[in-house]
Amino acid sequence: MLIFDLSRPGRRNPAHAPAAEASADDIPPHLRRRQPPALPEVSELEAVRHYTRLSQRNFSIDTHFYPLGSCTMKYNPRACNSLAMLPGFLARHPLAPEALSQGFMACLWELQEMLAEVTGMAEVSLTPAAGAQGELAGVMMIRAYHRARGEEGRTEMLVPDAAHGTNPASAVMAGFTVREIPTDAEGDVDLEALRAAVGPRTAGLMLTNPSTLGVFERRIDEIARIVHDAGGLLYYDGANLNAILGKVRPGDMGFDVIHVNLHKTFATPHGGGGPGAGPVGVSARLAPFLPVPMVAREGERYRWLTEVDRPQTIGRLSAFAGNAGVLLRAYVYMRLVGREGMERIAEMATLNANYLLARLRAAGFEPAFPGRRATHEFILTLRRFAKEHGVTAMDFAKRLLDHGQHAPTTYFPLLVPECLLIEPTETESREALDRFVEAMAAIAEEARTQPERVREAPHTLPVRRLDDVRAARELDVALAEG
Amino acid sequence: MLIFDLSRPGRRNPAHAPAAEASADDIPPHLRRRQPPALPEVSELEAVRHYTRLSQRNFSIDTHFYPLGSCTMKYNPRACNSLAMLPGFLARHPLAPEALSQGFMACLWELQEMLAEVTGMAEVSLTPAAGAQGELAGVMMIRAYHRARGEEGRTEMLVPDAAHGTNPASAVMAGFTVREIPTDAEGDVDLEALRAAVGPRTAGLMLTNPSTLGVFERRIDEIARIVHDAGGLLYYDGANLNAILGKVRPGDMGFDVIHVNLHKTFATPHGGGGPGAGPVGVSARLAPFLPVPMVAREGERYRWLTEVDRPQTIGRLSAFAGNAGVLLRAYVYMRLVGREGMERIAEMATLNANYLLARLRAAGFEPAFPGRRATHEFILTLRRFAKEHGVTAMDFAKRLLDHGQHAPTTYFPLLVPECLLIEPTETESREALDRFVEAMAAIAEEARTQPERVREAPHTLPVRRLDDVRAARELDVALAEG
Amino acid sequence: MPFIPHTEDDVRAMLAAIGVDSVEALFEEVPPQLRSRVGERMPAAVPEMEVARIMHRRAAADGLPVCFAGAGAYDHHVPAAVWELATRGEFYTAYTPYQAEASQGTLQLIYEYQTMMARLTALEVSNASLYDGASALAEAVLMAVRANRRAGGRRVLMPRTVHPAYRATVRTIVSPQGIEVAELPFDPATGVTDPAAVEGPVAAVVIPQPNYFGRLEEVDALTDRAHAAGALAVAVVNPLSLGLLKPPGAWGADGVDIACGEGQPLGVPLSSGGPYFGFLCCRREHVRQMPGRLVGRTVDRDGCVGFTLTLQAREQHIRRSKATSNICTNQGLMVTAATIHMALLGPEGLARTAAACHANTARLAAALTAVEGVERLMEGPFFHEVVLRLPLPAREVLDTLATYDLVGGVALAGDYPELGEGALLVCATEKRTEEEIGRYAEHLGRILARRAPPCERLRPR
Amino acid sequence: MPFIPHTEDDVRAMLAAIGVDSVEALFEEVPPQLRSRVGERMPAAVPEMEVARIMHRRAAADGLPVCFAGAGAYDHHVPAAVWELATRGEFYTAYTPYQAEASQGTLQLIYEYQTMMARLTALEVSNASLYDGASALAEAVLMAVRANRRAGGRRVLMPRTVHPAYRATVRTIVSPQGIEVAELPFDPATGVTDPAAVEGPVAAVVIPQPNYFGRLEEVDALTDRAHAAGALAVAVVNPLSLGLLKPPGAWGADGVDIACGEGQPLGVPLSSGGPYFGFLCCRREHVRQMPGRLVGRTVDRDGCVGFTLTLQAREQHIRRSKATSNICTNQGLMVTAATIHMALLGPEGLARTAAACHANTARLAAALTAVEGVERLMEGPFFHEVVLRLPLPAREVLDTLATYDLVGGVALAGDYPELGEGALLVCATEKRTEEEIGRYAEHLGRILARRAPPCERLRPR
Repeated sequence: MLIFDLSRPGRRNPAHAPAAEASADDIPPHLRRRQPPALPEVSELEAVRHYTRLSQRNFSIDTHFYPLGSCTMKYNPRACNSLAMLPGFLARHPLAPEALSQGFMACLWELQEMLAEVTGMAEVSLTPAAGAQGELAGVMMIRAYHRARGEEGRTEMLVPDAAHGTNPASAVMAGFTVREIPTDAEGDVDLEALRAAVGPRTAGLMLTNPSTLGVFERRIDEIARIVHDAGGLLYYDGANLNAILGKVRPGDMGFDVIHVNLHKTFATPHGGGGPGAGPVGVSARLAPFLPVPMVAREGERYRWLTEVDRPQTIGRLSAFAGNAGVLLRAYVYMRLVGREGMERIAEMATLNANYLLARLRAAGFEPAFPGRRATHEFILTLRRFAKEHGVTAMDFAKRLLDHGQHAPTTYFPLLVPECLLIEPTETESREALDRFVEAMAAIAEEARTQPERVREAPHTLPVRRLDDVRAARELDVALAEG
Repeated sequence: MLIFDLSRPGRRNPAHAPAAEASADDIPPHLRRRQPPALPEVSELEAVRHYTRLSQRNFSIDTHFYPLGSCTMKYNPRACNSLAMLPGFLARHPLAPEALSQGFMACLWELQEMLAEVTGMAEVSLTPAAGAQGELAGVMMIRAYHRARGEEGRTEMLVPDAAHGTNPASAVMAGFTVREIPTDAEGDVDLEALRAAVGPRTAGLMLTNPSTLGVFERRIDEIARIVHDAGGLLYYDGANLNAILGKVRPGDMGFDVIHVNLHKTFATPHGGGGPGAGPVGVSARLAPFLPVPMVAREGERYRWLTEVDRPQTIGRLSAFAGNAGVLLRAYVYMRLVGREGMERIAEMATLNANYLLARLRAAGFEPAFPGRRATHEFILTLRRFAKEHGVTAMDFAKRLLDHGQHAPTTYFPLLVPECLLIEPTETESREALDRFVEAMAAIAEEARTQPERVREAPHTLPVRRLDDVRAARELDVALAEG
Repeated sequence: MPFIPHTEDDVRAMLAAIGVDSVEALFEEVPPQLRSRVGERMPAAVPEMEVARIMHRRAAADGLPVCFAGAGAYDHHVPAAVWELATRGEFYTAYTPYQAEASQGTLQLIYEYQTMMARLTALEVSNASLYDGASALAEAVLMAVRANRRAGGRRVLMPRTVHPAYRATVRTIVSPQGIEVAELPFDPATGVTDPAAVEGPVAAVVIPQPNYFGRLEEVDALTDRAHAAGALAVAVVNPLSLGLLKPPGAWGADGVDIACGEGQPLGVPLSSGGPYFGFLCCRREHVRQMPGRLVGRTVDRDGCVGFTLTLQAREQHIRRSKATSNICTNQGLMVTAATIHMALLGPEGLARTAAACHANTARLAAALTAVEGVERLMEGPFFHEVVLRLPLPAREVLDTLATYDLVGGVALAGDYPELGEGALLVCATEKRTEEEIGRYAEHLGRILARRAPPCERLRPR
Repeated sequence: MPFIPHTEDDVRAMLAAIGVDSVEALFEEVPPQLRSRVGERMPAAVPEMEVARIMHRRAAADGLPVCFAGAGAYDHHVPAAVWELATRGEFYTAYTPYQAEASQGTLQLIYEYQTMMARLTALEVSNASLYDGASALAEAVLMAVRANRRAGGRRVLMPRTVHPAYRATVRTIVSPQGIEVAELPFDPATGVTDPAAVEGPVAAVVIPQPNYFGRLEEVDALTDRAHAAGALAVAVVNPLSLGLLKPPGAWGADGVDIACGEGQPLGVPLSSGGPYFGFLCCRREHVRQMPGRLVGRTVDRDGCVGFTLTLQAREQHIRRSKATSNICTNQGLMVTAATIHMALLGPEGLARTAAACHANTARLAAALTAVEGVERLMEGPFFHEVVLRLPLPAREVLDTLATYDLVGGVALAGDYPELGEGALLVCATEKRTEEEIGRYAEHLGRILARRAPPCERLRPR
């Protein structure tokens, strides 16, 4: 039932309308609306009941194990939410004078410092609203850097074929052409291909390390040397930062730019698709180009840094200072976890992934990179199930839902056939991992004995498998009026 | 799965323990605990996930229609919760100096005033923690009143046989003996029996009006006269106040004492069984006996009234000032609804009940009092279904759960066979009532055609019908250790 | 009208279905001479925006003072997760779980709560909660008198070291039933009850631990003396203290019979004194005398485990005038919070919190008694709360401290004139910092020295 | 360690299952010379209690000033129910609904949102949100250029009456793609754009309503001129205003092609500027050029209605470098809030709120221009925001007002030097009271008269 189905003309919530009838007669008639917009007219109880019940039709971290590779679905501490939503923070206008903003700005400044420390970067700007916007800011800084040095000819961004789709998309948005670099059989960047690709057109290389294949790029030193020697810069996609927190810092690996997904590594909520936050950190030579605003500390006072202070900035990415509320949540999380906790996160995330891999292997599943150590995530390929039983990775994914387990990431990275990318995160217990193994083993058995049952999954959710083709073909993205 | 099943020795939540190890070595060993208590040891995520999922195993107003007679399960506005939980209110110590309490006390004083107004009473004390405690306070004031006048012989409390169980129980706790007054065939108090019962031992009469039979006691004037003439006082059980808000005030009907269930009429949450709040209001002659503390206003300042100010008080009912947070929620609710809203509540609650009754009658159900106008609730008797199909009121109740409708109150009042006491409240829409009628009609049809299906209900809930006999016989009220 | 969904069309159609022509006609059975309207003491409706403004202003007006008061209500850390979960609609707006199949969430939670409380107190049975600590003690006394009807008569011993408001509440509630509450004195030098003062015949002996002064009573001896006198032993305890202190079920040779107390330290914010919750635990043999709700584990018709309210025959809605108590509502939502709170803290978190409170109070006592003229009033071991003597009336000092946004404790002279006007009960929970303790000592020093205050006060007096 | 469940036993057993003897061994593929530790700029862990203290203190330090600033972020009433529901774990901690069957809650809600936004703007399609209003405008410009590639080239007209930060964001985001953003001037006397200035060839014309100054543009003429020039018309609107103002889909003869804007007025608190959400709506013919997620209604294998992400082939995770945008994350939680907010307000609530804001701002303008030396700067109709000229530099006046806990508006001179140092943009939403407006006028009068301030300021300057 849609909220519109509950609507009745004239149903009202007077508690949410100003008491006095106000006039807007001074607005000329030709600029006014003729018909009120057909929004739902429901009582507060109906709305509360409708959206409470809708919420119950979701899986979420708070209800289910969520081993979604590359997404770092870890526990989102509730303190981060309640403290970021204190009245004083919610009420602050983004353009309030600095004198009325020192508490908020102190949090931002400290967050800049903490992120710079854990990434090994010189400076951090918090303004990008999400990972992809952080990427865009990052590659735009690379562009601005080369231009500032008169190297307008560096127009090519190198991207491994295993990269997240946002990498090439961001590079294109920043005006680069994209050149793909292949991956070798062990999951590392093909160094020969890289050497062949670099040159005077090279602006930089975008890399995730550990890569999206769930392995650590072992020759990162060599890669950095090749790219830097060719005059390019190294971009670090922070999507997998959780794997190496406190163990090795992107700055120490030679990266010049990094974006950090606060909604992954630093536990801010995914919210059903956002908001995230994608702060960018840079080495000293790129600092002049960071997007504004940023926060500076001068003695005991904090002040905003704008275009005036940073004339070479790539500019603004949103109307105000990015997703402030997300930043506050990450700030709380980082304070709770602290210096030592950072390292422990990487350790236990890696332990969980390797344990889960070991147990799934023992249960007969095939790793995509059997010779490699898993990082915080790993890939299984189900090609044998697909071939022998006609049961695909998608079928496994859907059947897992029936077992009360969210599906891993499927069909990504694209270069591994029938793959599941599995990331348990450090916040899951060993028992939770064991239950996942049991479910996978049960589905494998079912695939052999009753493959139809798996192919037709899910069976126990609010809906059965949905017709995506019809959704795209008979596009229905808004309820017709009337 | 119990939270204890998730427990593992040594699992910790250091975010919730003070950082520094503190010593308590000065406490003598013979006064110290030897073994730590076997509380669960789980991670924060495990606890959040466990209790989130448990919550989903409940019906609640926020998810279901709840036509529970005599319980007034109306919408609990979320503003009442969020405003009562502002940091300044949560942080206030109950014994904080008055100088640091004026904001809180202003709310209480205004709530006293508002409750006095809507009940037609002279003064109100907010301290009783629930309806039953309000009743106890009420009958104790009646006792204190008679004693203050030297009438120790008034030891008998009259209670109609249809009364809530708390009425006689409270009277006994206050040291009275209870004498039941029968109800006549039309649902009114049997006046002859009342006349016969009153006398010099009469302390008072406890009455709910409208009564628990869902009808208005039409001869309340006469009842008041009989009791008062005999030297007794009239107690008003506020459980059904929602029916008459703004239409007729208990004080105007001649009642001397009233308790109000804020968690019914004034929309504070039931919370799975409490907390409630049961303020008591009294006419002027009983005012000296009100329980303390209360709030007085003197000029612009508020101050506490205690035993010092009210030497004849019946005393204290709890350590501090009752369920303050519930009082704040009711305060917010009453301000939102306002003077005119009070009357509208009674009107729409009554309209909903009469509409539902009319439609259920049309669907073939039998009202317990067919000649009477329903108030905010009404009673059906399912004796015909029990007799003809072996399907009881309890079976109907359980089968309603399968239809996503909470069951009405069953088997209360005790004097109507196979009864359902149905109270829709004013916050439910006509469509919600129609869906209930459809469900009832469907069950009636099923009772005729597949009675087993009804008798074995529920079928779609987390558990099927539970074995209450075994629960009482093989009493298991705490998990054994180890 | 807020929260009322009815449109004019709805009202018309519904009246037609009923067969009347106006809403007013539905009130035809109400005698006209009784009809009235709500008057001016009830203000007109205001929108949520306006109520929010009022409440924000009032909450801010009462501020966030630093709290050194205890006396039965303690400023503990409550994990954010506790109330984010407890206020979920499915907990917050559910009714009493009479329809068990539709209430397994609440019922299982209460079963977990009962288990936790039984383990904390080392007794076998816990009910599903009562209103608060004071009324729980009253119910415990009534229960003990019922359970011990033959042996003990209707006399109960109550140490004066029990919280004064608890004693007042017990008086209010039990006196109409002809129960005599005899008070046991304490030694002002030590602030504890002499076990030798316990003498029969008596139905029950109340034993507080820690007592109102924060002092630790000799609970083993008191329990044994109570039993020797034919009485039931009724413990009244701070549940947080049970992370460290011997549980009532292990006091003396046989343990107490009943334990009760205030649940507020287990995840309930101070919030002006309520809603809190009373807990009540007992030995299994007394379960049928227990007031209040009780959840049992059972099976459904398929043999699957489920939970249900049980032994309802004790309760007023079944037994009416013969019930164990008139209690109906419990404090379900607070129990929800407390259960989540205990699950998050675990045994170690509870013990560490208790130890930190205790150590902080020791630090506070040291800092304040370093101020000239301030001294500890009662010798001997304590838990997380101590009595000091100030050289000025405590009430006045507290009023002055309030102007610096400090709640400095609770003055005792009103309830215990024998302790003198200077007697002050103070407490520093795990939340109090060195800096806050230092600030208190500094202000106290200045006040006692009657030095000029700093340039401006935070609040007008 | 917080939020990590592993006991020592767990770690041992898990290492054994892996077949290594230490956690360190799991990092064997990381070159040793790169290993490092986190240093001192990252502080040690503190418990939640301590972080809570810090955050409470900082939030209180920034206070709850009375807000007369707008400029793209508005202090509206948000019903309590909105965030009590939006922060339910099932919404708050869910991932992007790629697994549709396990995400019907979020997916249906987004479908409802898309419907509401389409109705509000009178266009056919809405996406599932973008980051904020400014970046949504940038995406709208990119989209328009793509959709109008043949006719329009890469030139876009942007009135200077568009929010300066929006223009800056558009510049940042679109300039690398070689798109030329040409600015259209405004008449300082009226503060609006002259439709005659719109001339082709041009790919798109941006049309703000109300504009940054609160002034109402002649949107019909602008839209028609844009279309006449072969351009797509891109509206940037305040969604709350659409309760009263003509929706972009109805502007001019044919309506605009794309509408976007800042969703914050629909239930999102001010919260320092984010997270907010950008909305983006368009005519159906442009849907394949739309960036961001889109939810469609479909059926499952039993024919039952369900919801799923659709047209994913536009997106980066499928199309990579050829995607319509690099955008991945949207602002799902804010959309959740906005959807609930719109459901609670309904059409009448939205219209009444818009009217109340407008009337309040008129009252504010009257009160402030009654102060000597203050005048309105731009003639003509406005919506809920106006520009005033002060006889002193606005920036200085605002700093002084801040000491009285007033956010007095936004100074314009930095972005619009031509308006003079005294130009001030003010706004009074439906939350502002007569008393607050009066207080502002009083303080302003005193400041401008350079009279002595009242005895003490709330805050040090």
